[in-house]
Amino acid sequence: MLTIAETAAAAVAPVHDGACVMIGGFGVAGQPVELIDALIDNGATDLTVVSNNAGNGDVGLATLIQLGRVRKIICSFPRQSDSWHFDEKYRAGQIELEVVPQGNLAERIRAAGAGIGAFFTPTGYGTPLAEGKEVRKLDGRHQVLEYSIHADFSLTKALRADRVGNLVYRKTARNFGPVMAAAATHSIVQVDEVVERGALDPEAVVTPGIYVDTVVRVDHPRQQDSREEGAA
Amino acid sequence: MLTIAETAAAAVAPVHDGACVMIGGFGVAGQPVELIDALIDNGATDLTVVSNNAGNGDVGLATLIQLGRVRKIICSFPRQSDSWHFDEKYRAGQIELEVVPQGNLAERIRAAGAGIGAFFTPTGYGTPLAEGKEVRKLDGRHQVLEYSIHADFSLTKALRADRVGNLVYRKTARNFGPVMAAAATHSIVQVDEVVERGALDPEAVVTPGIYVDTVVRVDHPRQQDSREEGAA
Amino acid sequence: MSVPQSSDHPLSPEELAEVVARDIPAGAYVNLGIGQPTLVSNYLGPEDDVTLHTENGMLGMGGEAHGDEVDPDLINAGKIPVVETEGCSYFHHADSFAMMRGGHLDCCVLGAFQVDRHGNLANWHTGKPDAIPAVGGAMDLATGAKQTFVMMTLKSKNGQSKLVERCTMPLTGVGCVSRVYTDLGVFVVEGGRIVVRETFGVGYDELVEQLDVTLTPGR
Amino acid sequence: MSVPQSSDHPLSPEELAEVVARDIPAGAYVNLGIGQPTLVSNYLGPEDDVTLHTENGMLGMGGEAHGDEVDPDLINAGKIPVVETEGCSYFHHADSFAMMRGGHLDCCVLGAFQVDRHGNLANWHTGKPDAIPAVGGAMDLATGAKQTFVMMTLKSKNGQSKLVERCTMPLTGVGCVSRVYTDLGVFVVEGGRIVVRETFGVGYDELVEQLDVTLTPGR
Repeated sequence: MLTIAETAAAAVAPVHDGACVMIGGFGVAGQPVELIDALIDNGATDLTVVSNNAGNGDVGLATLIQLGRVRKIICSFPRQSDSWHFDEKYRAGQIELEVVPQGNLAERIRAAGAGIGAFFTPTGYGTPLAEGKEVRKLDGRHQVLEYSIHADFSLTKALRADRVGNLVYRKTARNFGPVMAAAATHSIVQVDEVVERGALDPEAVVTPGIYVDTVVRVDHPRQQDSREEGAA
Repeated sequence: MLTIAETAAAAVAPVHDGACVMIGGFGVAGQPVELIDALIDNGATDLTVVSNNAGNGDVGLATLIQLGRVRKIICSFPRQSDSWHFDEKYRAGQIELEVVPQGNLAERIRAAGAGIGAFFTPTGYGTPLAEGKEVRKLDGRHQVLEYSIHADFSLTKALRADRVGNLVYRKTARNFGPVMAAAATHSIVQVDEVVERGALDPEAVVTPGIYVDTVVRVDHPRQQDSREEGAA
Repeated sequence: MSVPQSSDHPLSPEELAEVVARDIPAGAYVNLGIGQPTLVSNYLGPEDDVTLHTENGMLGMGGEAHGDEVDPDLINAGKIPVVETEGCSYFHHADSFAMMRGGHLDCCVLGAFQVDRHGNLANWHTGKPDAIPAVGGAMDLATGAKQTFVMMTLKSKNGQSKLVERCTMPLTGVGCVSRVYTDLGVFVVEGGRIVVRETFGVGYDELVEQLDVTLTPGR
Repeated sequence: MSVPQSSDHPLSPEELAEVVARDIPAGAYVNLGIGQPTLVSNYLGPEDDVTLHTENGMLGMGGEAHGDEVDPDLINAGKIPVVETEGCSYFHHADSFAMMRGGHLDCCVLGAFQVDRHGNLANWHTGKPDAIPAVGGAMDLATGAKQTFVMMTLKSKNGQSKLVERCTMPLTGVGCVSRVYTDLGVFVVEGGRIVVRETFGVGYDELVEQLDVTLTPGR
């Protein structure tokens, strides 16, 4: 049943030490900045983070890593020009890294929400990222076995929620939001606006409310410019 | 590149003997009645049909089966009170049947469109429908390996297409449409209306045009009441 | 450890549906199977805030449509025309089953031919050699929901118990059933035992005598 | 079997982008990788009816946004603000990669560190022991599209050929590259051979001498 939290702090209060936390966003688009800030304040440590990147500059996820609160990160593109906090921890052996092709990452997250334990897919075959993994030839192609990625919590951002938790997103800020909300036991979503039940077109709902546990309205969400370059 | 066909007959003209054809619809909702009728007239035989049901009464898919044009059917619910043509062919050993749990059917079709060769899922474990299949314990549950289902053609129905093939559906008539369009090499869609490029809200497009090969407008589509009962 | 007899008569399907409805927690997401389980929706009020899922692609399904409300594009899994509720949403078949299979539904209510003390369910196939198999969404439902409730008459038409030591008919799902609601009583399936929670129109001892399956008295 | 020299000078990135653009069939769905491949979009006109995909969830992506058009919620895979085109659509990351991985894109154009005569591609990792690995969508793109074109300078900064007998850097994809567009020529990779289609600013024989990889003259 949906909880509409009063503050971002209240929304992330259940996140506990040792939790696996998915964090939405691709670049600045869809990044739940206020929820990440609240997670920094929350104090939970020994976290496993699933996110496309490993943080930029001195803000958000980068800060969480700098503070030593992230034990492991599962992502597709950790290394960027301003990922210095991650780089430092990684080179010091203080953070575990699992690099996953972006499509495998998205699909493994989707699988967790959809009751798929593992799947065979061609991406990564013959590359270092498939080393040691099971391979099978299907439909005439070599395919690699990839496992679902569940999380205890997901922090994502949407444009609008109604009172039963249905969500719509905005443009490319949709990115990982829908699959992460479905893959987490407890999904936490920041939205620009909460509207009445029935105010969203049922044909255009992207994330049905069943996937949403906590919604918090953030009035003037910030967009944290990450100044990334050459990053996918 | 999208073809907008003048008639249902022209739309299904490429369907050839021996083809695997997916047919959308769940009950009357989303059933591409005019495309199926055109397929009957088209004459293609030795077909493999992938559909939720195996036809009802003396119309549509039931007729196709009655005419002996279907070699094999892959579906979740073949047997209904008025599936007499299928029943007769099946008991006479004149049609091959693969019964698939409805969720596995939908997911196997989705997998074909998504570049997934096979996946593990709990549905069906320990039942006759998983006999002889590979089983693995994942996430603490026994899961069965299921393979993707590709098709040469799909016949589905949508509410509206724009000039680049983007589709929106109507209510529960959406059902198998989006996954079948993506799983077929050549997808053929009947729509009530074709609108201009830009007339559909990009946030609400359900099937992006990349999945659509042929669209045909059917002015006053019929809804073939199938009088089914107790059927899922 | 005495089992309450909650009614002086066996429950009608409607009465039983009300019992099931009372056991569904407020705010739950629920799928009601075709047939008898559909009746449960008649006893769920707005105050229960229960959201119904139909596997053909809708969350927030309303009641049966009548008259002008009937829309052939808006049907439930039993292919009966239904109506929308405020806050409903539509999605395609794979997304709909992903919702079910991913364990997001709190509960589904299904009919059954047999349930055994291991929670195994048989409800899709009589096992007769000439029967044409047809499974629909039964296996996905049985396996996917967080809890699977069965709603059925306790005995078959020829008087045999449908609660059994071990299912003889082809299974729908393994160890999936947690509760069984019948005209003669409510049963909790746990740890390989069938615990009788309450009886209707029959005493516990009498029920034990009538059935050829081991029962355990519950609280 | 003489290889045409199509230009008297090595092509600039812009000139090369135009050559690539001419080879993309009308009506195609295309993903342009980050960096040099992005330039290709400047040479695709409305008459080409090419639809651009960006893996962060959009089909029908337009050009770079300027001034008031800039919207932080509308970016491409390189995180550059872009604009919409008429008929565009949005979808989530898994659906977007499903589109790519399911073989629905006609073509993707990628940069590369190395390509070998088996069509193997290395473009994500230099293989240096201290490099932090970061792959992004490169492997999905290389493997998913119906055709993978590579666009790169033929030689690395220290003058070594990036077309090689066998990739020495960690692979991105196996046997996935079908064509290689470089400042010095266009190469077709087929059947374990590198066929030279045309050269720019250098003759075929001279090119053969410069490169430490077996070339085959094309039509």
